[in-house]
Amino acid sequence: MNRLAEQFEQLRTKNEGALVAYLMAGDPDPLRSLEYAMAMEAGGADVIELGLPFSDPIADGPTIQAAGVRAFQSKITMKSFVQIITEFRALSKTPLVVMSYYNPIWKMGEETFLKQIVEAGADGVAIPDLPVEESTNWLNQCRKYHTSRIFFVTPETDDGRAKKIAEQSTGFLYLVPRYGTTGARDELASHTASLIQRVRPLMPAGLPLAVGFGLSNKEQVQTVITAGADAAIVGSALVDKIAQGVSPETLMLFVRELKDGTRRSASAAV
Amino acid sequence: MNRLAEQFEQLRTKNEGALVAYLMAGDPDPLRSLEYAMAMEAGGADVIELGLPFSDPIADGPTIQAAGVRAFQSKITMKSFVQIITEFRALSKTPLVVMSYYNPIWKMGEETFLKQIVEAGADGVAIPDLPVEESTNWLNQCRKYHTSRIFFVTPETDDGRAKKIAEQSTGFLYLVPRYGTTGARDELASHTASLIQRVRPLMPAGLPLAVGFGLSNKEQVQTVITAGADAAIVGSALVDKIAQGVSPETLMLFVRELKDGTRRSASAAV
Amino acid sequence: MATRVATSSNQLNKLGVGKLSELPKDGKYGDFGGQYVPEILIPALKQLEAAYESIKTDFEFQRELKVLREEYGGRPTPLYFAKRLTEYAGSAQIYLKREDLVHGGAHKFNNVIGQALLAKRMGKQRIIAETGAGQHGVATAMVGAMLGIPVEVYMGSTDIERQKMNVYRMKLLGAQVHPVIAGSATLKDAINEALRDWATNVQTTYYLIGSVVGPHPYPMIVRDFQRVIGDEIMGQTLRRDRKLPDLLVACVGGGSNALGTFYPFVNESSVHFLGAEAAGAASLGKGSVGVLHGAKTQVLQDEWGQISETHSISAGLDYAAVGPEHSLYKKLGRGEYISVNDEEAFEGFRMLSQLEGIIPALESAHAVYAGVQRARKMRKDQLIVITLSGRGDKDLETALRYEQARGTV
Amino acid sequence: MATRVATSSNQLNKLGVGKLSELPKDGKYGDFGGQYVPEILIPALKQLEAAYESIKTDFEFQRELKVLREEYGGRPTPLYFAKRLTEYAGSAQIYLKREDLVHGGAHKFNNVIGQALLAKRMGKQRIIAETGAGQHGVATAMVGAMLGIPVEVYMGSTDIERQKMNVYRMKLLGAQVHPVIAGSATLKDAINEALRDWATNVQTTYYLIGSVVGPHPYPMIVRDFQRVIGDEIMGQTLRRDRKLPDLLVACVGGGSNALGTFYPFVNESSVHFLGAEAAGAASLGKGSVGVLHGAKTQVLQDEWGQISETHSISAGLDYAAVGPEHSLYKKLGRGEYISVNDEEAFEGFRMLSQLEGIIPALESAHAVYAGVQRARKMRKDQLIVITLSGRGDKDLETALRYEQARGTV
Ligand SMILES: Cc1ncc(COP(=O)(O)O)c(C=O)c1O
Ligand SMILES: Cc1ncc(COP(=O)(O)O)c(C=O)c1O
Repeated sequence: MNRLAEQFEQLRTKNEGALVAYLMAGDPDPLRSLEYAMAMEAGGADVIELGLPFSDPIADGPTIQAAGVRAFQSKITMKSFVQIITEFRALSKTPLVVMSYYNPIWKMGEETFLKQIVEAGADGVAIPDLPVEESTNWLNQCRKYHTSRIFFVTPETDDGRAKKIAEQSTGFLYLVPRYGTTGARDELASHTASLIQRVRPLMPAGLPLAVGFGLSNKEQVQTVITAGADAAIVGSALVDKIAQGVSPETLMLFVRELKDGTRRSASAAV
Repeated sequence: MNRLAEQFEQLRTKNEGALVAYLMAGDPDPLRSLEYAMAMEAGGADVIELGLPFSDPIADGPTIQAAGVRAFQSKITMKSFVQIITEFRALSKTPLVVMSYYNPIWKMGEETFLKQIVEAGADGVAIPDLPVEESTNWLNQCRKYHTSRIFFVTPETDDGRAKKIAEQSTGFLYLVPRYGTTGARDELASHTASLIQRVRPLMPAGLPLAVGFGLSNKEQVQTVITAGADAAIVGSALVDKIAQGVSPETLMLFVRELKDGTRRSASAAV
Repeated sequence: MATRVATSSNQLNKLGVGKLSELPKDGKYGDFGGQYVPEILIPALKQLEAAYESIKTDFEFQRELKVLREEYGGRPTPLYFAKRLTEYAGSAQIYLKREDLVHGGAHKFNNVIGQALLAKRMGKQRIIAETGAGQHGVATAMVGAMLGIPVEVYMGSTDIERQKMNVYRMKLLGAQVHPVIAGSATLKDAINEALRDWATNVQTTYYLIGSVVGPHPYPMIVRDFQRVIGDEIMGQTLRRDRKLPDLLVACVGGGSNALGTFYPFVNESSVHFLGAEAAGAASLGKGSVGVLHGAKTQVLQDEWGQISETHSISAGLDYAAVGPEHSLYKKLGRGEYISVNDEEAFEGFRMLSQLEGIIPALESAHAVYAGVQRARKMRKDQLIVITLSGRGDKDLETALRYEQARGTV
Repeated sequence: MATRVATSSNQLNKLGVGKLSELPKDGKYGDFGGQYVPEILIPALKQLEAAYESIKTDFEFQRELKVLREEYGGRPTPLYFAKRLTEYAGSAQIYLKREDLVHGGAHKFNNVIGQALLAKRMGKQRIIAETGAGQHGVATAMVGAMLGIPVEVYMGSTDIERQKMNVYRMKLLGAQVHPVIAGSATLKDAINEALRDWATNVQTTYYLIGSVVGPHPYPMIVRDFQRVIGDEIMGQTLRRDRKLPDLLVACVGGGSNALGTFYPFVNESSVHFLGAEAAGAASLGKGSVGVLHGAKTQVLQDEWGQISETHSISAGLDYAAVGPEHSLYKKLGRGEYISVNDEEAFEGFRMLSQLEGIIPALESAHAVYAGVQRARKMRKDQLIVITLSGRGDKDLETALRYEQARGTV
């Protein structure tokens, strides 16, 4: 059992949802992004999602696009990306998932890429522009390297397809409750709960369901967890703070607050 | 017999060619153009050719175009044009020919126009854009007002046509020895003499032949007269002087020099 | 509307002609037309007329013309049913004759290709042309390049300044562009200068006039080369609707696209003609009979016969005279001519862009506006054809400046 | 040259397809193509594919398309024998396929009209598009106006600055233009942004892609709508010369005009294909296999798979990837692809202007240059067709600046 599965298992026993915290590797530079990742972990993030910057991030909104630009300005390379993971893993046992567009992976070779990041300490990979249909080889590699392969389900995905996607997924299933790209929003799509209810029965038993895209505060995290998700993913809201240049400590406090939203017992008290 | 015919008759007895001197009415203003006309007469011009400015002088080169622009700037009107003729006639018996594009004449009415200028003292009219084919009514008016109707013949005009044109002409026939528009040139088209020889036999006996377009100095005047023309017409070279703002006296001296070129006896001495 | 075609045969008989379609007679359209040019050009005009008569029945010439029109020029141009424009006008059916799709972007090509082939046939070594907005100059430069005949274009220096891109187009096509600084330094002056050049080089040079203006035989030649517009419309409407159009609409600068549209229908008294002039250059609407550039015709002039300066947002309509045949149509009531001002033309420009996705030349926009206004007064079963003489790409800068000045963009 | 078409049936069999013409299979062209897009768009792509399959055999749809292509778009476009260009090149006979005469000034229309009708059929209320130079945006805005469907266009802010007139054209046609400031603020980024918009509004919105790029079924749809170019060429050359061309030449940006030209001939092994890429954006010549904008194809990228910024004098070729079907043609040797640099393209631009009186789009000028070079190596009895994808009016300012910088004007 890998770190991701262990983590979800533990949280389940604690009756807590997971907080998945996203940040862009190299934003604002490799060293500081590592510091921010550690701050997230210290703040209580249950999973770190580490973005690999890409020149053409079609699934991302302006916030994460801008983080990618900052990362490129810091001259991040594949080598320093892997190094961030290595350093993180040396300091922490918290599961780490890589979020990358497909082209850098393809370019390096799926296996080479996977081998490097897994050896560095990554536990899973989510590829926003690689649907299951294009993933035959990728799935094999993930199996070979015992890495979680995280796919996406959206409101547009019909039941048959959602089932198929869920069956290919390990680690967790990434449920995008709304249309569009990443980015913090104030309202949470009202249909999130019913979407969770629709998708849950299609999933293999034991596969955690994470909801992401657009969560920006504790209340939203709480809503999502209350609605039945196993995890809430927060990205742009955290990247926003990093863009503002907050200290790792400030970021840590914010993560801590978000994490509060994942406690089911606590949520009942609100 | 009108003034033009008389003048050519007298010159013939003196074995002289005629000098026809052109200027634009109203250049640089009505009063001064009258002074210049008088200076030309005093300098020995045998015929004054007075241009009526026109907005679109297609047969004229830059020099005379510019004279027209100056005349318009002096706000010349049809009334002041007629007045210049009246004043000139009050002071001189030298024949005066009007040079005008057709549209101002048409606009006013051929008869009205002719009546006014004839009453003011003009002796003939040359219209560069009115070929004989379009002249039926015009010819009748000219007959009615005993005014010379001056037509043009060019190197392109074949014998048949030249004959027809000459037959319609009175006062003199205007021979254009070269292609193009008015304007002073240094060389004189070499074929001028042969052109004169070709055209002369086609003309009714007694109709004077005037050569114009491009004559700019005494030598050219002389060449033309020697070649058998009855008159040399100088336009742009005189307008050039006026454009330079020379005094009437200076213009007079220049005309005098040109006039020298018309004396057949003198020409032999050169 | 039916009262508009009031050309009684009496009136025509008085003119001594049986049918309007048989004009010109002796170079004249009734009282209009003629050859008011310096004597030096008269023989050249006669030579041109003779050459033109000879190619009219020359199989080889006509075939070459047809092939080039089709394969180089893109003819026939479509007749397009403007559904949304028709709905917007709300009554008669509006069709557009798509001269905007012709090579070079305007009907000008139809004439230029014909005359340039004629020039070649006559053995001329050089073609000169005048241009206002540059459209005729560009068309001439294009065809000159294609046939390998050197082209020189006279253009007022004011227009050169206003139409930089067309100047560059001509140069790119290998033509020489001569700036004309005389007068108002616009089209009228460019024509003057071209006439002067022609007078100087008449033996070697073909003067390629761009509209149904100038001395005979030009108005006839240009009309005959442009009648392909109307001929095609006739075939297209008959094939499509089994009837002739009720109304033909075209803009009138010199009048070539309008005459090309109207002329084939001139004996069809059920077909009404509507010409749209620019209000600031409405020779037919506000002019009087005069002589300009070799022809007697309606001219904008002052009381002394000096030619007026004109203004129009569309350079191609910015001309103080009009083809003599239009003067006759107007006099006889065979054609109706109305003025469209800059603002209305711009409305036509926007209307067609937004309703049909076709940006018309500002010239053509005058016809669009006039056609839509008229459509409203007609019946739903009636058929209008508006000739779209050209496309608007050349006018974008002008239009943008116009909108900026009005604060609408 | 005959050795160029080395597509052995062995190679094809290995790909598991009988004939190239039957691709795509499962959304793939051999190894290329596919649907590398966010999950949210997958259902929309499937819906699009289904809708597209249904209109392929829908009589009414196909008739409407044909009528609009002809009467609105000006099809068929001529095949023009370029006599002087042929003489200049001195060997094989050069014909030009005149897509420059299509409404809007480029082949882009062929595709846009088809997809816009499809969008209407699918009941979409809104069309979005990306544009680089503005040509595809303008074509989309035109057709949107004509059909009465609102159009919004994404365009890099750098391109907006460079192509002011096309921006104004789009606005005039009633389209909204959204500036994209991300990345290099050019075409690639505009596509990114359009994809994001589509992901957000996928239920109501049709994303109208402008070339044979993007996820399946776009490369197929665009190819099918553009194949009218090659279909017409086939009919025209057969009718005229009773034989097929020996060589087809087209420029390759995304590759739609080239594929539209080539595809109908793909099973005719005697017909050679030559694609001309911009040297500064030669995805086929200098790229490697990658994934961009939803498809696996040849991409210009760095060693880490980051997409490169490209440069070309012609905005329409200034794109880091190419249609997947071209990647396959190149891999199999079915098509030959060469690089033409800015200077050479400009030579093609001038050449065609001065010899034929046709100012080509700078994109098309790449094909002209490549075609003339190749013609020299061929026999006099051989036949080349160069597809002139568009006219050069849109490029005059660029060309003028280029000449000014080099001091040639
Ligand atoms: C597009 C267009 N339409 C109309 C005209 C006016 O000319 P005509 O009245 O001779 O058709 C021009 C002249 O340049 C033009 O370019
Ligand atoms: C005239 C023209 N040609 C070619 C292209 C390149 O596109 P494609 O390769 O898809 O034909 C463009 C793109 O804008 C264009 O405008």
